[in-house]
Amino acid sequence: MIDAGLMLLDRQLIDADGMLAGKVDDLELTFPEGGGPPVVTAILAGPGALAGRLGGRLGHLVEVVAARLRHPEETPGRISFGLVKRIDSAVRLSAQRAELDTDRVESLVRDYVIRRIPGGDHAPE
Amino acid sequence: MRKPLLPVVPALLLLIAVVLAGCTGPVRSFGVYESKAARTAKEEASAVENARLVVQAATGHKAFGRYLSQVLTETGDEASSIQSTFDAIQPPDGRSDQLQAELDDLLDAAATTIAALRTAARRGDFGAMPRLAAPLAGVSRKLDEFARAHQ
Amino acid sequence: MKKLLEVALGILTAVGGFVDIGDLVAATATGARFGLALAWVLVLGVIGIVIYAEMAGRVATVSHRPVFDLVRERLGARVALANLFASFFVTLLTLAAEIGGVALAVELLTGINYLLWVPPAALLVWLVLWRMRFQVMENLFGLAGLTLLVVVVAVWHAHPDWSALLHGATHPAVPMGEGRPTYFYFAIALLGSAMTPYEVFFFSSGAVEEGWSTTDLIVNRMNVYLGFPLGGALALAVMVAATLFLQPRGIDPTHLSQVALPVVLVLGKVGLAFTIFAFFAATFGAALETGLSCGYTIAQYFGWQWGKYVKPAQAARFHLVMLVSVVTGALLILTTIDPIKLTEYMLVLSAAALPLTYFPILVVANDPDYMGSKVNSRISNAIGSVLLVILVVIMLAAPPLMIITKAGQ
Amino acid sequence: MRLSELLHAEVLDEHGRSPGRVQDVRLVQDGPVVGSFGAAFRVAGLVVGSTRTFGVRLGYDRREVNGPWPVKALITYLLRSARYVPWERVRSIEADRVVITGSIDDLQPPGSPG
Repeated sequence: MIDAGLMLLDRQLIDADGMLAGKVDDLELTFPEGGGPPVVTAILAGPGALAGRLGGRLGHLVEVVAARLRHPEETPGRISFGLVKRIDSAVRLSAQRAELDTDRVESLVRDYVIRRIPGGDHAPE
Repeated sequence: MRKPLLPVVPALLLLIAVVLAGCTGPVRSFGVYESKAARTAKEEASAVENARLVVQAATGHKAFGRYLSQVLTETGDEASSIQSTFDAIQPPDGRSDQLQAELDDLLDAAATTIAALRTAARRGDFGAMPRLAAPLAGVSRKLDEFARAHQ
Repeated sequence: MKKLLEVALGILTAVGGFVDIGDLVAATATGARFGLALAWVLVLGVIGIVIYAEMAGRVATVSHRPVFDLVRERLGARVALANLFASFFVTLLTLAAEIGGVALAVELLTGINYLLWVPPAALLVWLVLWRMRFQVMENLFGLAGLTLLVVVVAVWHAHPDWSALLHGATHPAVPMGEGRPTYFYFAIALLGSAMTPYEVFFFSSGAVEEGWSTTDLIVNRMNVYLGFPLGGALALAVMVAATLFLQPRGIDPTHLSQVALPVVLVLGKVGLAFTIFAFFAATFGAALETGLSCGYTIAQYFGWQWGKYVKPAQAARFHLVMLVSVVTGALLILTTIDPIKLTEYMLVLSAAALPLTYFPILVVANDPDYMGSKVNSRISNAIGSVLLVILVVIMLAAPPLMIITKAGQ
Repeated sequence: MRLSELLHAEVLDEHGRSPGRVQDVRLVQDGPVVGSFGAAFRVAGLVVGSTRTFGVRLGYDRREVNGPWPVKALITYLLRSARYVPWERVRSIEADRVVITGSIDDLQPPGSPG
């Protein structure tokens, strides 16, 4: 058994290549169809998920910003729990971060800012 | 339901604002004016002593001219800022007027001498600096006495 | 043999990287106003940074989790966000002060107004953050910072009365004309200079950047136990120099040039050249460390990819934060705010923010889930706890003291 | 439902008495198999108590974090009233409120999840 707050929430997500891919901002719980206790079906990550944790005016502000950064019909960044490989001091995933829908803001910044500055695509020397 | 998030940033900004705003304010009594004058004298003494130390470095050919004129410019700017801050305070009574006159003489003497030193340093005339700086010893001593007398 | 060289290099860069604009300003100001009556605070500050940097380095090495990652995990999203605001704000102020310091150092060299040097200094800082490898950067500026040894040489050559200095340091008393609140206000600033929060952000993230493993724990210990105290000795030398040359004349330093004055008087032009170079190296190195720390704190809170061990395109938001931070820091200095005054405020705020960073480190360093058998020893815990109590007292005392003393006037 | 909707929710028993708010959610790995992870986590119960302390997430109460002892002693004291509610006793979940069956008097301390 584990306590979600103590051992899962706010942990670092690491993708299949060892790249950092966000935090466990919240968990999605689903009630099974046949009844019984809820099951953890997904990790929610990104500002849309974080906003719910913060609550209050600040949480609302984060939510508004997050909503601008994604398609309005979509729920916050969701990573199916089936992609989790291992849980230790971080949560290790079996997918690459580019495949996750939590990677959108990072790729926006990468494509529109960082790649446009000379040297952005080269390792430091 | 939950407590609002600690207002850390506004609190810090407010704190800085309070500190900055606390620098000046209206002066209503001789006592307050006197302590401001003493503080001014102490600050000016610090600037004067700094100038004397720079002259000591200059006479020993211990520093580049650029550095010397740089430090003397800073010291001169500081002396004039000290004086203008002090002069901006209205003396509340007759005794304060007297105090102001006494201290202003010293501040003027210091400012004139430091300005002359600054000019000499800019021209590279380091030989003349000990002679130009001669009055500073007396000014410094008097500022010190003034600060002690009115503490 | 290679390991030995590595350890030696680590120690040297730790020494050279210790001093920054905060140490220069705080050590000179306290030396000039209080002599060595506050030397004990510097010793306390060095003990504090040694204990907590060792913990942070050990945690990062064993669990591969840097400090702000753990702050979020241990304090939760909400409290950690308040912490992030405070820590980032203080680190950004420090970055601004360091950029100001770089510009002032160049002004001393060229005689051209420092404000003109702020944009090029900021650009250069950003370029190094953008393009230079972490290890090259750390070694280059760490070693360059060693030139501050010139102050030690100057103190030595001044032939001071060592027993009088020792007596002043071991019998601390508030000098005539200074109030007790001012004494404690400067004590806090001096403590803040030795233990700025960014140092542990940088140190723990650096351990991950360099890919330390448990075999490097010895390197961590040596860096910290030898490097930081020797770095503290450089700061002490600056304080002694101010005690010898500025305090007897009642000079209250307000400019970076006055920090150099004692060295000039003893060693002349060569000393001056070394000192200006040392100012440049120390402030530039610290500008890099604080710039990185701005990126580290935010990226680690949100879990974004960070670090210079990957291409900028692979850590896009991390690099964006650093870019924005450097620009903001430069703009802050360009408002013509006095960089030295800014440094003094920054130091007190740094000291006040320390428990926010140090408490989570202390807790995680005791957590066997992260640390296995490498949890804190009793001694680390004892010293760490005592320091934490002191830091909490300081956090509560700093704001009222700042108001009572009008920021140490 | 999101986990955060449970966290901080007030817990009430049949008599309207409250042992506090939800501090944490205990999970057990015996749900249906999901992807490469294996059996999914299923909610086993709620850790309930005061959430007005910063000590909830530090691990002094429910894990083997033992030092420094003054911190351990303080946090353990602050969290002494924490209780464990097995999921079987949860009757309904409303906005910011969880109603449980029975009385709060027979709730046990949470202990360690491991």
